[in-house]
Amino acid sequence: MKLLKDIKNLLIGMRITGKHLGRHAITIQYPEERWEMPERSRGIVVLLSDKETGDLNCTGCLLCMKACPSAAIFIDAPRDPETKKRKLLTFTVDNALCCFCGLCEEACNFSAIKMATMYEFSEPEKEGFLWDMKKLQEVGLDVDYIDTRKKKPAKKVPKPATDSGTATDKIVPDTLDSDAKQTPPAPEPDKPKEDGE
Amino acid sequence: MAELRTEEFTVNMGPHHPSTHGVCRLILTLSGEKVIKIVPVIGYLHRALEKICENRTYAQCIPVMDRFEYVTAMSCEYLFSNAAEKLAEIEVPERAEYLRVIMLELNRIASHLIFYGVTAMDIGALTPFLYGLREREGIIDLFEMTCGQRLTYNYIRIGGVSKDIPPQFEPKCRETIKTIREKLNDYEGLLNENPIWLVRNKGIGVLPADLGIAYGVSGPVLRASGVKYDIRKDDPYSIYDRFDFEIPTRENGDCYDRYLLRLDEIKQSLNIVEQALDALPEGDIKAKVSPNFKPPAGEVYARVENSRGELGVYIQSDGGKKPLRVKMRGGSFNQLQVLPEIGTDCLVADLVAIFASLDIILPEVDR
Amino acid sequence: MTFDELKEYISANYPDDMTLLDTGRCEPFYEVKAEKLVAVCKRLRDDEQLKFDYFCNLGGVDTGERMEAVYSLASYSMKLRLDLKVILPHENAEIDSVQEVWPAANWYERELWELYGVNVKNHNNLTRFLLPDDWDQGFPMRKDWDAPDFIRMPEL
Amino acid sequence: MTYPLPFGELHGVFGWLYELLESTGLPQPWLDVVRYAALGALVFGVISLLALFLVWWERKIAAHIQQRFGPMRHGWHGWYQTVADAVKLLTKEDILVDTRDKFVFFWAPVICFVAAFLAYVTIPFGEGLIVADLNIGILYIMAITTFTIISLLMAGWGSNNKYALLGGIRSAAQLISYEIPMVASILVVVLFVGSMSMVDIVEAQSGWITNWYVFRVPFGPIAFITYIIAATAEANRTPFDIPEAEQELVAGYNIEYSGMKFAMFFLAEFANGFTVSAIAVTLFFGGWHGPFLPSWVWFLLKTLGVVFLLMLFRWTYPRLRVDQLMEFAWKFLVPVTFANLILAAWMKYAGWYW
Repeated sequence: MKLLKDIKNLLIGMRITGKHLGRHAITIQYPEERWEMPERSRGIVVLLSDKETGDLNCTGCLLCMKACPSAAIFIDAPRDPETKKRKLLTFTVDNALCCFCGLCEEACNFSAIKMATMYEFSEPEKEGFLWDMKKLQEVGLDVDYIDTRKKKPAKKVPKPATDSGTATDKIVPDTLDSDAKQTPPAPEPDKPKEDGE
Repeated sequence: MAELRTEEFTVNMGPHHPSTHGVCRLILTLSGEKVIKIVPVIGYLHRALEKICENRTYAQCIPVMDRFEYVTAMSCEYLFSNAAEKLAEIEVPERAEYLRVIMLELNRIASHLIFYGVTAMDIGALTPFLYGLREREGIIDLFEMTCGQRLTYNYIRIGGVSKDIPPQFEPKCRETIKTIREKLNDYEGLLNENPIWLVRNKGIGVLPADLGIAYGVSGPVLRASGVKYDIRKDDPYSIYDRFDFEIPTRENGDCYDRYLLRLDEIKQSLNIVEQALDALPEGDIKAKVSPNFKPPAGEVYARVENSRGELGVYIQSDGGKKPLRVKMRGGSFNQLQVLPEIGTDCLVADLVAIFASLDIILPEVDR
Repeated sequence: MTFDELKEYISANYPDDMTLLDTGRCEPFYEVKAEKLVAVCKRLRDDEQLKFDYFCNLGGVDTGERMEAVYSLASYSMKLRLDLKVILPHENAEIDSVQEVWPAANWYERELWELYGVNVKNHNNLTRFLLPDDWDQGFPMRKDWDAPDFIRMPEL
Repeated sequence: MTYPLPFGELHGVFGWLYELLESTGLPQPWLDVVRYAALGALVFGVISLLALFLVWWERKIAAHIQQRFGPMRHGWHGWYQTVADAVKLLTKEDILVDTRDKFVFFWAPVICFVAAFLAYVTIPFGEGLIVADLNIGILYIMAITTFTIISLLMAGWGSNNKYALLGGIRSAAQLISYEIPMVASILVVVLFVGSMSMVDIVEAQSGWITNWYVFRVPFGPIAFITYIIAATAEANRTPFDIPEAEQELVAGYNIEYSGMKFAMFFLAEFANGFTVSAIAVTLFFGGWHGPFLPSWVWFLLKTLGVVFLLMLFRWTYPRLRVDQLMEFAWKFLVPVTFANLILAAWMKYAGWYW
């Protein structure tokens, strides 16, 4: 009887594989078809530009550089001795070092750096992974984002207690939310920016 | 007539061998096909993760943790966050804890699905591998939807989780659970009672409970030997004490029991995810943690139950923003250590089956 | 047995062998003298009330001035956790192998020897295993270790 | 003087070619040489094409069982993918191991390929479509396919690689063991036909489908099942693919082969798979017999059906261990096939069956 049971189980196995034979493939033909990446997908690092002026949002505050766990970001932004403001000279990302953790994006308070959903950036040479400011900006031009910057350099507001929901680590004052609320044209920062695919 | 001279010979199984799950090298002494001696040689994947962690701030350590055991990266993240929270005595919001449990359990299922496929492949059935990975894809999609990455999530942070789940997560998650429940029938039909599968796995690589205890084996491998020890129940972390689930155990401790036990665990984990989804409260997802997170000086050993046994981390802090020492402990380390004990005196083919059933993942061993 | 009970039990039964350290916030950390280590471990394992039969982890620590070996123990049946710490000198540190108590310690001790240069006495197989066989650049987990191609994170 | 032409329904085309050849006025021995050379080339072409097709087909079937696409790039659903692969293998560098046994290493793939190739000589692809209708046809095939064992053993030995040696030895043990139940299953049919000629065997199954030996209850189905199990082992396919078990022996006997030498092993393996299926069709499924369609179409359809069965086995089942494989052959298959043979012989003797 064990023999019959074994044969039955062998046939069950064949039935399962045979059943799948008629089904459509779940894979896709990659270069012709692509998955639609979810909005939160962390691909290549890009620099974002202001939608109106076209300038980089980056202020050269070095927060992303400090947050990067693999030292893939290099920024040169010396302080202007007179105005005490930083001037962004170089912003280089070594994509070969990048580990796509998204910490830079979370560290940024100025909507200046983002991990776009792009994932195709292979290069024949290692040097090709070194993206300078221009390239980063170019790639980031058509990346959609929600601007959470302060419109004006606002006065220092004491820490609001209501920093919830968006769990981004912020070093520089947690004033963004409250500030954004005060300036009507800015989009709602509380709205989760990753709504759906 | 002179007697035939026989000779033992040495075979290098690995580092590049299809069934060593990475780059493990086993130096086998064979007599014919029979394995007489096994010497595991590891270190091919040694990336000095512990040294790397010593060089990074606590927040930066978490992406490194993803690389420690990338099949269940969530539990590594959780582990490190948990240890850091213990050091700094941070209270994690309720919702974050629930989200963590959902992710941990989904990741456990994903890991066991890989185990299902890989074990079947090592024993020669190639199709289950694709089936296992197909369902895992659903889970990975959920992760990607939530945190943006498919393998190195960097989702669970010190003090909570990085992002709230998107609105479409819950329906999709329930759908995935339903699919996996359905597909489990296929899995079981393909292998569970298959006579070839039975003869290849039953009674092979028996790990007696006392040997497992002596070698510090934990997780499904030990539970298949009949020791009911699961950190989720016995040393509860997070909010596991709120869920109603069972710790499946098996008696024989052979490859077949280890295989069945993991399928049972998938079912239990599905239950936990469902309960967590039902009870998911509203609220904050992250406690206030400064980016210049500096825990007070001290030390802690935290541990979680992941799909390969106890995953532990020992952190010593000197009060600075970088840990003084991070020592990681993975279940695979001890399971590979016990392999020479249970793998000798069997055939090469059995060794492959045993290796697969221990579910060893080499980055965890080599770190 | 809760942690407080465990602490009481240990202070009652192991007064000379184990000293409670203040550092542990969650589980008790105890200091054990290097020369008493194996005896204490054996007692801990065979103690009917404790049964520390599960060797979780052994990690070396280089604090800069001294070496530490931290043994994390647990008990399968009693569901307990305990950490032992052995403080060693920075140079020429030596420690006894606890392999006879827990065979699981074998590889952990090899690692301790290999990465920290702590000599483990009575170990049956003290050979390289994480590092390449021909490694000659010292003990990489030590704080003062340096090598030409070792790049530290830039300090910012 | 007329020669029997092995072209059956295709007589028109090939007959014309042959008349053209005769008209050149060459002496008879030379004509024979040319004729057999041409036939050899034809068989070679057929076997290569079939093997290429089978490789593609297997990949497609595997892919669809696993819900993938499989090859899709070259032509419609990648139909000439295997041609591209073969060309790639042809042009690849032939990597040689220094410590190989040069003679043995070189000749192993050749013997393997030639053995697979020679077996096609007596396979009746259609009515009259047979190169040589030997009166010991089936015996000849059994004898020729056994050469494969020698070649695999040679490959294992000549590679000077421990995995290859294990693979070669495994294959020798396996093929020799499974030869016995295979022959015993075939003998059941031979016993009833009373001839070993492939054509006679097929002719004996003409008429209704009930004449197929697979439907001669009870010995027919049993013989078929035991045959198909043994044939799977003979063709080195999962669940009996231990000689090249890639998870254990990496690639078994052909671990050190690359380029064209590997391609020869590879094609020979698929050619063998086709051979055993063709024998199964000839013995149990009435060969080329079938209504409406030309005989060779029927033959190919039936054979591909059996090949499909082998593929389904391969992509469903795990692999047996080497000792379990032996145990299965000697403790189960051999007694069953011999009991079946005795049963069939007794029935034949008692006259219960025609």
